[in-house]
Amino acid sequence: MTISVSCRLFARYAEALGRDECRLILPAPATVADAVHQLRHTLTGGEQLPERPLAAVNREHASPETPLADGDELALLPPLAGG
Amino acid sequence: MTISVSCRLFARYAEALGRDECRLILPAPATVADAVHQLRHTLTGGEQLPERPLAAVNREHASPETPLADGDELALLPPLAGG
Amino acid sequence: MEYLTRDPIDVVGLMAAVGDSGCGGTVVFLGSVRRAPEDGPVIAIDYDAYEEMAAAELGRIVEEAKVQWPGAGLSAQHRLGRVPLGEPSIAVVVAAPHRTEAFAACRWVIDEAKRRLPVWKKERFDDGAVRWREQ
Amino acid sequence: MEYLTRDPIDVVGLMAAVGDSGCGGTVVFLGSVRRAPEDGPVIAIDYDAYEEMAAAELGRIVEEAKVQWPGAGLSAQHRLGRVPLGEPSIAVVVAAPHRTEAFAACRWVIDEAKRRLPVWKKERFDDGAVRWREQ
Repeated sequence: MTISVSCRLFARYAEALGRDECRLILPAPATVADAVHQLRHTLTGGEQLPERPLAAVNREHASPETPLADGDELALLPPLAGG
Repeated sequence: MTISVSCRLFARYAEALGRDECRLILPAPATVADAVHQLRHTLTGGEQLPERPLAAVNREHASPETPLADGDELALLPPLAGG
Repeated sequence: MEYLTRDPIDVVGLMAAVGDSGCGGTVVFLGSVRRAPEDGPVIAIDYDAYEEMAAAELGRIVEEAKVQWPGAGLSAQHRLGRVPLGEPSIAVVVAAPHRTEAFAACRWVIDEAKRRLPVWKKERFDDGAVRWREQ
Repeated sequence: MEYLTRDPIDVVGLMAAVGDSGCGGTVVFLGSVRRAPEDGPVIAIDYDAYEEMAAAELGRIVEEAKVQWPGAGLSAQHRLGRVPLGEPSIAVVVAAPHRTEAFAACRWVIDEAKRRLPVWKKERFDDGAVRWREQ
Protein backbone atom coordinates (compact mmCIF):
# COMPACT_ATOMS: atom_id res chain seq x y z
CA MET A 1 0.00 0.00 0.00
CA THR A 2 1.26 3.51 -0.82
CA ILE A 3 0.34 7.11 -0.06
CA SER A 4 0.56 10.17 -2.25
CA VAL A 5 1.94 13.36 -0.72
CA SER A 6 2.22 16.76 -2.36
CA CYS A 7 5.52 18.37 -1.55
CA ARG A 8 6.36 22.08 -1.58
CA LEU A 9 9.74 23.75 -1.54
CA PHE A 10 10.42 27.35 -0.58
CA ALA A 11 13.00 30.09 -0.84
CA ARG A 12 16.56 28.76 -1.17
CA TYR A 13 15.37 25.15 -1.39
CA ALA A 14 13.14 26.00 -4.33
CA GLU A 15 16.00 27.90 -5.98
CA ALA A 16 18.52 25.11 -5.37
CA LEU A 17 16.29 22.44 -6.89
CA GLY A 18 14.76 24.63 -9.57
CA ARG A 19 11.23 23.66 -8.59
CA ASP A 20 8.74 24.55 -5.90
CA GLU A 21 6.52 21.48 -5.87
CA CYS A 22 6.42 17.81 -6.66
CA ARG A 23 4.39 14.72 -5.83
CA LEU A 24 5.76 11.80 -3.86
CA ILE A 25 4.50 8.24 -3.72
CA LEU A 26 5.66 6.56 -0.51
CA PRO A 27 5.15 3.09 0.93
CA ALA A 28 2.87 3.30 3.99
CA PRO A 29 3.44 3.89 6.83
CA ALA A 30 5.67 6.91 6.11
CA THR A 31 7.04 9.84 8.08
CA VAL A 32 8.41 13.24 7.16
CA ALA A 33 11.92 11.71 7.38
CA ASP A 34 10.98 9.04 4.84
CA ALA A 35 9.70 11.69 2.45
CA VAL A 36 12.84 13.80 2.86
CA HIS A 37 15.00 10.73 2.21
CA GLN A 38 13.16 10.04 -1.01
CA LEU A 39 13.36 13.68 -2.13
CA ARG A 40 17.10 13.78 -1.47
CA HIS A 41 17.69 10.62 -3.50
CA THR A 42 15.28 11.04 -6.41
CA LEU A 43 15.08 14.78 -7.22
CA THR A 44 17.78 16.36 -9.33
CA GLY A 45 19.84 18.40 -6.86
CA GLY A 46 18.03 16.75 -3.95
CA GLU A 47 21.31 16.21 -2.12
CA GLN A 48 21.33 19.95 -1.48
CA LEU A 49 18.46 19.49 0.98
CA PRO A 50 19.49 18.91 4.60
CA GLU A 51 18.86 15.46 6.04
CA ARG A 52 16.60 16.95 8.70
CA PRO A 53 15.10 20.14 7.29
CA LEU A 54 12.47 22.15 9.10
CA ALA A 55 9.16 20.84 7.79
CA ALA A 56 5.43 21.43 7.92
CA VAL A 57 2.57 19.02 7.30
CA ASN A 58 -0.76 20.49 6.30
CA ARG A 59 0.45 23.98 7.23
CA GLU A 60 1.57 23.16 10.74
CA HIS A 61 5.11 22.71 11.98
CA ALA A 62 6.16 19.07 11.98
CA SER A 63 9.14 16.96 13.04
CA PRO A 64 10.99 14.25 11.11
CA GLU A 65 8.94 11.69 13.04
CA THR A 66 5.58 13.18 12.08
CA PRO A 67 3.54 10.52 10.20
CA LEU A 68 2.24 11.28 6.73
CA ALA A 69 -1.18 10.28 5.38
CA ASP A 70 -2.44 10.04 1.85
CA GLY A 71 -3.18 13.51 0.48
CA ASP A 72 -1.04 15.40 2.99
CA GLU A 73 0.80 18.56 2.01
CA LEU A 74 4.44 18.39 3.09
CA ALA A 75 6.54 21.57 3.00
CA LEU A 76 10.29 21.84 3.47
CA LEU A 77 11.22 25.14 5.09
CA PRO A 78 14.65 26.78 4.97
CA PRO A 79 15.69 28.46 8.25
CA LEU A 80 12.94 30.96 9.04
CA ALA A 81 13.69 34.65 8.72
CA GLY A 82 10.39 36.44 9.14
CA GLY A 83 9.56 39.43 11.25
CA MET B 1 18.35 87.47 57.08
CA THR B 2 15.37 86.16 55.10
CA ILE B 3 14.66 84.62 51.73
CA SER B 4 11.68 85.08 49.46
CA VAL B 5 10.22 81.98 47.81
CA SER B 6 7.38 81.83 45.30
CA CYS B 7 5.07 78.98 46.09
CA ARG B 8 2.73 77.18 43.69
CA LEU B 9 -0.13 74.85 44.48
CA PHE B 10 -1.70 72.39 42.06
CA ALA B 11 -4.80 70.30 41.53
CA ARG B 12 -6.53 69.35 44.77
CA TYR B 13 -4.20 71.48 46.88
CA ALA B 14 -5.05 74.55 44.83
CA GLU B 15 -8.75 73.73 45.09
CA ALA B 16 -8.59 73.09 48.84
CA LEU B 17 -6.87 76.39 49.55
CA GLY B 18 -8.65 78.41 46.85
CA ARG B 19 -5.36 79.72 45.46
CA ASP B 20 -2.59 78.48 43.23
CA GLU B 21 0.26 80.70 44.27
CA CYS B 22 1.65 82.78 47.07
CA ARG B 23 4.92 84.29 48.25
CA LEU B 24 6.68 83.17 51.39
CA ILE B 25 9.29 85.07 53.40
CA LEU B 26 11.37 82.62 55.43
CA PRO B 27 14.26 83.08 57.85
CA ALA B 28 17.46 81.70 56.30
CA PRO B 29 18.56 78.97 56.19
CA ALA B 30 15.29 77.30 55.21
CA THR B 31 14.23 73.95 53.77
CA VAL B 32 11.17 72.70 51.95
CA ALA B 33 9.89 71.42 55.32
CA ASP B 34 10.20 74.90 56.83
CA ALA B 35 8.21 76.39 53.95
CA VAL B 36 5.49 73.73 54.24
CA HIS B 37 5.26 74.37 57.99
CA GLN B 38 4.72 78.05 57.36
CA LEU B 39 2.14 77.43 54.63
CA ARG B 40 0.20 75.07 56.87
CA HIS B 41 0.10 77.59 59.71
CA THR B 42 -0.43 80.87 57.86
CA LEU B 43 -2.58 80.18 54.81
CA THR B 44 -6.34 79.90 55.24
CA GLY B 45 -7.08 76.19 54.92
CA GLY B 46 -3.35 75.42 55.11
CA GLU B 47 -3.97 72.60 57.57
CA GLN B 48 -5.40 70.64 54.63
CA LEU B 49 -1.90 70.29 53.24
CA PRO B 50 -0.02 67.17 54.34
CA GLU B 51 2.93 67.67 56.64
CA ARG B 52 5.26 66.09 54.10
CA PRO B 53 3.76 66.70 50.68
CA LEU B 54 5.52 65.80 47.46
CA ALA B 55 7.39 68.94 46.45
CA ALA B 56 9.50 70.39 43.66
CA VAL B 57 12.05 73.20 43.78
CA ASN B 58 12.79 75.05 40.56
CA ARG B 59 10.92 72.39 38.59
CA GLU B 60 12.82 69.41 39.93
CA HIS B 61 11.60 66.89 42.47
CA ALA B 62 12.73 67.78 46.00
CA SER B 63 12.55 66.31 49.49
CA PRO B 64 11.53 67.98 52.76
CA GLU B 65 15.22 68.44 53.51
CA THR B 66 15.99 70.25 50.24
CA PRO B 67 17.40 73.71 51.05
CA LEU B 68 15.67 76.80 49.65
CA ALA B 69 17.42 79.89 48.33
CA ASP B 70 16.14 83.37 47.72
CA GLY B 71 14.05 83.47 44.52
CA ASP B 72 13.38 79.73 44.37
CA GLU B 73 10.10 78.39 43.03
CA LEU B 74 8.60 75.84 45.41
CA ALA B 75 5.69 73.69 44.23
CA LEU B 76 3.55 71.39 46.34
CA LEU B 77 2.38 68.42 44.34
CA PRO B 78 -0.61 66.20 45.16
CA PRO B 79 -0.04 62.48 44.50
CA LEU B 80 0.94 62.24 40.84
CA ALA B 81 -1.52 60.72 38.41
CA GLY B 82 -0.09 61.27 34.95
CA GLY B 83 0.30 58.85 32.12
CA MET C 1 7.92 67.35 18.94
CA GLU C 2 6.65 69.10 22.06
CA TYR C 3 6.54 67.06 25.25
CA LEU C 4 3.09 68.42 26.11
CA THR C 5 0.11 68.99 23.84
CA ARG C 6 -3.50 70.02 24.18
CA ASP C 7 -4.41 68.36 20.88
CA PRO C 8 -4.93 64.67 20.15
CA ILE C 9 -1.58 62.93 20.21
CA ASP C 10 -0.10 62.58 16.73
CA VAL C 11 1.26 59.04 17.01
CA VAL C 12 2.37 58.89 13.39
CA GLY C 13 4.24 62.16 13.83
CA LEU C 14 5.95 60.87 16.97
CA MET C 15 6.97 57.73 15.12
CA ALA C 16 8.33 59.76 12.25
CA ALA C 17 10.33 61.83 14.74
CA VAL C 18 12.33 58.77 15.84
CA GLY C 19 12.38 56.97 12.49
CA ASP C 20 15.74 55.62 11.40
CA SER C 21 16.45 53.03 8.78
CA GLY C 22 19.31 51.78 10.97
CA CYS C 23 16.85 50.55 13.58
CA GLY C 24 15.19 47.16 13.53
CA GLY C 25 12.54 47.51 16.18
CA THR C 26 10.14 50.27 17.13
CA VAL C 27 7.96 49.98 20.23
CA VAL C 28 5.12 52.40 20.85
CA PHE C 29 3.23 52.71 24.11
CA LEU C 30 -0.09 54.52 24.26
CA GLY C 31 -1.75 55.07 27.59
CA SER C 32 -5.40 55.88 27.70
CA VAL C 33 -7.81 56.31 30.53
CA ARG C 34 -8.92 52.91 31.58
CA ARG C 35 -12.63 52.58 32.00
CA ALA C 36 -13.26 49.91 34.61
CA PRO C 37 -16.77 48.84 35.57
CA GLU C 38 -16.23 50.11 39.11
CA ASP C 39 -15.44 53.59 37.84
CA GLY C 40 -19.02 54.44 37.02
CA PRO C 41 -20.11 56.61 34.11
CA VAL C 42 -16.94 58.60 33.47
CA ILE C 43 -17.28 60.49 30.21
CA ALA C 44 -13.96 62.32 30.02
CA ILE C 45 -10.84 63.19 31.95
CA ASP C 46 -9.30 66.62 32.36
CA TYR C 47 -5.54 66.47 32.67
CA ASP C 48 -3.95 69.23 34.68
CA ALA C 49 -0.21 69.72 35.09
CA TYR C 50 2.56 71.83 36.48
CA GLU C 51 3.34 72.44 32.87
CA GLU C 52 6.83 73.93 33.01
CA MET C 53 8.02 71.11 35.23
CA ALA C 54 6.14 68.33 33.38
CA ALA C 55 7.77 69.32 30.10
CA ALA C 56 11.21 69.56 31.73
CA GLU C 57 10.79 66.27 33.58
CA LEU C 58 9.64 64.36 30.49
CA GLY C 59 12.64 65.81 28.67
CA ARG C 60 14.91 64.61 31.48
CA ILE C 61 13.40 61.13 31.33
CA VAL C 62 13.97 60.94 27.57
CA GLU C 63 17.57 62.13 27.96
CA GLU C 64 18.23 59.61 30.73
CA ALA C 65 16.87 56.86 28.49
CA LYS C 66 19.18 57.94 25.68
CA VAL C 67 22.11 57.50 28.07
CA GLN C 68 20.94 54.05 29.14
CA TRP C 69 20.17 52.91 25.57
CA PRO C 70 22.70 54.82 23.44
CA GLY C 71 21.56 53.47 20.08
CA ALA C 72 17.91 54.24 20.65
CA GLY C 73 15.78 57.04 19.23
CA LEU C 74 13.01 58.23 21.55
CA SER C 75 10.06 60.57 21.59
CA ALA C 76 7.29 61.08 24.12
CA GLN C 77 4.29 63.29 24.54
CA HIS C 78 1.67 63.83 27.26
CA ARG C 79 -1.71 65.31 26.43
CA LEU C 80 -3.32 67.87 28.75
CA GLY C 81 -6.81 69.31 29.00
CA ARG C 82 -9.98 67.39 28.19
CA VAL C 83 -9.27 63.87 26.90
CA PRO C 84 -12.26 61.79 25.76
CA LEU C 85 -12.37 58.20 26.97
CA GLY C 86 -10.44 55.88 24.71
CA GLU C 87 -8.08 58.53 23.34
CA PRO C 88 -4.46 58.33 24.47
CA SER C 89 -3.18 60.70 27.14
CA ILE C 90 0.44 59.68 26.74
CA ALA C 91 2.59 58.21 24.01
CA VAL C 92 6.15 56.90 24.09
CA VAL C 93 7.99 55.81 20.95
CA VAL C 94 11.36 54.04 20.96
CA ALA C 95 13.30 52.79 17.95
CA ALA C 96 16.35 50.63 18.61
CA PRO C 97 18.59 48.27 16.67
CA HIS C 98 17.20 45.26 18.54
CA ARG C 99 13.72 44.70 19.90
CA THR C 100 14.85 43.81 23.41
CA GLU C 101 16.25 47.30 23.83
CA ALA C 102 13.23 48.93 22.25
CA PHE C 103 10.85 47.14 24.61
CA ALA C 104 13.02 47.82 27.68
CA ALA C 105 13.50 51.51 26.94
CA CYS C 106 9.83 52.08 26.15
CA ARG C 107 8.75 50.37 29.35
CA TRP C 108 11.27 52.33 31.38
CA VAL C 109 10.13 55.68 29.97
CA ILE C 110 6.43 55.07 30.64
CA ASP C 111 7.17 53.80 34.15
CA GLU C 112 9.28 56.85 34.93
CA ALA C 113 6.71 59.18 33.39
CA LYS C 114 3.97 57.76 35.60
CA ARG C 115 6.21 58.01 38.64
CA ARG C 116 7.67 61.46 38.02
CA LEU C 117 5.44 63.73 35.89
CA PRO C 118 3.54 66.40 37.82
CA VAL C 119 0.22 65.66 36.16
CA TRP C 120 -3.22 65.17 37.72
CA LYS C 121 -6.50 63.97 36.38
CA LYS C 122 -10.04 64.91 37.16
CA GLU C 123 -12.81 62.55 36.17
CA ARG C 124 -16.02 63.96 34.73
CA PHE C 125 -19.16 61.87 35.19
CA ASP C 126 -22.25 61.89 33.05
CA ASP C 127 -24.25 63.59 35.83
CA GLY C 128 -21.85 66.53 35.96
CA ALA C 129 -19.95 65.31 39.01
CA VAL C 130 -16.19 65.73 39.12
CA ARG C 131 -13.53 63.85 41.09
CA TRP C 132 -9.75 64.00 41.33
CA ARG C 133 -8.46 60.57 40.56
CA GLU C 134 -5.28 59.24 42.02
CA GLN C 135 -3.57 56.81 39.73
CA MET D 1 -7.42 42.82 9.24
CA GLU D 2 -5.55 40.30 7.12
CA TYR D 3 -2.53 38.64 8.65
CA LEU D 4 -0.51 39.11 5.46
CA THR D 5 -0.36 42.10 3.16
CA ARG D 6 1.61 43.20 0.12
CA ASP D 7 0.90 46.86 0.83
CA PRO D 8 2.56 49.12 3.39
CA ILE D 9 1.37 48.12 6.86
CA ASP D 10 -1.54 50.26 8.02
CA VAL D 11 -0.50 50.76 11.64
CA VAL D 12 -3.35 53.13 12.43
CA GLY D 13 -5.82 50.61 11.03
CA LEU D 14 -4.31 47.82 13.10
CA MET D 15 -4.56 50.00 16.20
CA ALA D 16 -8.17 50.81 15.45
CA ALA D 17 -8.86 47.09 15.06
CA VAL D 18 -7.94 46.43 18.70
CA GLY D 19 -9.17 49.74 20.13
CA ASP D 20 -11.27 49.49 23.27
CA SER D 21 -12.07 52.21 25.75
CA GLY D 22 -11.87 49.58 28.50
CA CYS D 23 -8.15 49.21 27.95
CA GLY D 24 -5.51 51.37 29.57
CA GLY D 25 -2.40 50.42 27.67
CA THR D 26 -1.66 49.78 24.02
CA VAL D 27 1.74 48.51 22.91
CA VAL D 28 2.72 48.46 19.25
CA PHE D 29 5.77 46.70 17.85
CA LEU D 30 7.03 47.48 14.38
CA GLY D 31 9.86 45.46 12.95
CA SER D 32 11.78 46.81 10.05
CA VAL D 33 14.81 45.61 8.25
CA ARG D 34 17.79 46.64 10.22
CA ARG D 35 20.53 48.23 8.20
CA ALA D 36 23.80 47.49 9.90
CA PRO D 37 27.11 48.84 8.57
CA GLU D 38 28.35 45.30 7.92
CA ASP D 39 25.36 44.61 5.68
CA GLY D 40 26.67 46.64 2.79
CA PRO D 41 24.51 48.61 0.38
CA VAL D 42 21.19 46.81 0.79
CA ILE D 43 18.46 48.81 -0.94
CA ALA D 44 15.40 46.65 -0.30
CA ILE D 45 14.25 43.29 0.95
CA ASP D 46 11.89 40.89 -0.78
CA TYR D 47 9.83 38.88 1.68
CA ASP D 48 8.76 35.47 0.50
CA ALA D 49 6.46 33.16 2.43
CA TYR D 50 4.59 29.89 2.51
CA GLU D 51 1.58 32.12 2.49
CA GLU D 52 -1.21 29.75 3.48
CA MET D 53 0.79 28.51 6.44
CA ALA D 54 2.15 31.93 7.45
CA ALA D 55 -1.37 33.35 7.66
CA ALA D 56 -2.59 30.33 9.61
CA GLU D 57 0.40 30.34 11.96
CA LEU D 58 0.12 34.06 12.72
CA GLY D 59 -3.56 33.48 13.44
CA ARG D 60 -2.65 30.64 15.81
CA ILE D 61 -0.11 32.84 17.59
CA VAL D 62 -2.70 35.58 18.08
CA GLU D 63 -5.25 33.09 19.38
CA GLU D 64 -2.73 31.57 21.78
CA ALA D 65 -1.94 35.06 23.09
CA LYS D 66 -5.65 35.71 23.66
CA VAL D 67 -5.76 32.59 25.82
CA GLN D 68 -2.70 33.65 27.82
CA TRP D 69 -3.90 37.26 28.23
CA PRO D 70 -7.69 36.99 28.25
CA GLY D 71 -8.41 40.71 28.62
CA ALA D 72 -6.19 41.71 25.74
CA GLY D 73 -7.11 42.77 22.21
CA LEU D 74 -4.55 41.83 19.57
CA SER D 75 -3.83 42.32 15.91
CA ALA D 76 -0.79 41.48 13.82
CA GLN D 77 0.25 41.73 10.22
CA HIS D 78 3.30 40.67 8.18
CA ARG D 79 4.15 42.39 4.94
CA LEU D 80 5.35 40.36 1.94
CA GLY D 81 6.98 41.29 -1.35
CA ARG D 82 9.36 44.21 -1.82
CA VAL D 83 9.82 46.24 1.38
CA PRO D 84 11.97 49.37 1.15
CA LEU D 85 14.54 49.87 3.90
CA GLY D 86 13.03 51.61 6.91
CA GLU D 87 9.46 50.51 6.28
CA PRO D 88 8.02 47.95 8.69
CA SER D 89 7.76 44.33 7.64
CA ILE D 90 5.75 43.27 10.68
CA ALA D 91 3.44 44.96 13.16
CA VAL D 92 1.92 43.68 16.39
CA VAL D 93 -0.64 45.67 18.37
CA VAL D 94 -1.86 44.71 21.84
CA ALA D 95 -4.32 46.63 24.01
CA ALA D 96 -4.76 45.47 27.60
CA PRO D 97 -6.19 46.83 30.82
CA HIS D 98 -2.71 47.20 32.33
CA ARG D 99 0.54 48.02 30.62
CA THR D 100 2.45 45.08 32.04
CA GLU D 101 0.15 42.70 30.17
CA ALA D 102 0.25 44.79 27.01
CA PHE D 103 4.07 44.78 26.96
CA ALA D 104 4.29 41.06 27.78
CA ALA D 105 1.75 39.96 25.18
CA CYS D 106 3.24 42.15 22.45
CA ARG D 107 6.73 40.82 23.15
CA TRP D 108 5.47 37.25 23.18
CA VAL D 109 3.70 37.61 19.84
CA ILE D 110 6.69 39.10 18.03
CA ASP D 111 9.03 36.48 19.50
CA GLU D 112 6.72 33.65 18.42
CA ALA D 113 6.23 35.21 14.99
CA LYS D 114 9.98 35.35 14.42
CA ARG D 115 10.36 31.79 15.63
CA ARG D 116 7.40 30.24 13.81
CA LEU D 117 6.37 32.11 10.65
CA PRO D 118 7.44 30.47 7.38
CA VAL D 119 8.83 33.66 5.89
CA TRP D 120 12.15 34.29 4.17
CA LYS D 121 13.94 37.41 3.05
CA LYS D 122 16.14 38.14 0.14
CA GLU D 123 18.39 41.16 0.25
CA ARG D 124 18.81 43.31 -2.84
CA PHE D 125 22.05 45.27 -3.15
CA ASP D 126 22.64 48.45 -5.09
CA ASP D 127 24.77 46.58 -7.66
CA GLY D 128 21.93 44.18 -8.47
CA ALA D 129 23.23 41.32 -6.33
CA VAL D 130 20.76 39.25 -4.33
CA ARG D 131 21.26 37.14 -1.21
CA TRP D 132 19.01 35.06 1.01
CA ARG D 133 19.39 36.39 4.50
CA GLU D 134 18.95 34.20 7.53
CA GLN D 135 17.57 36.13 10.44
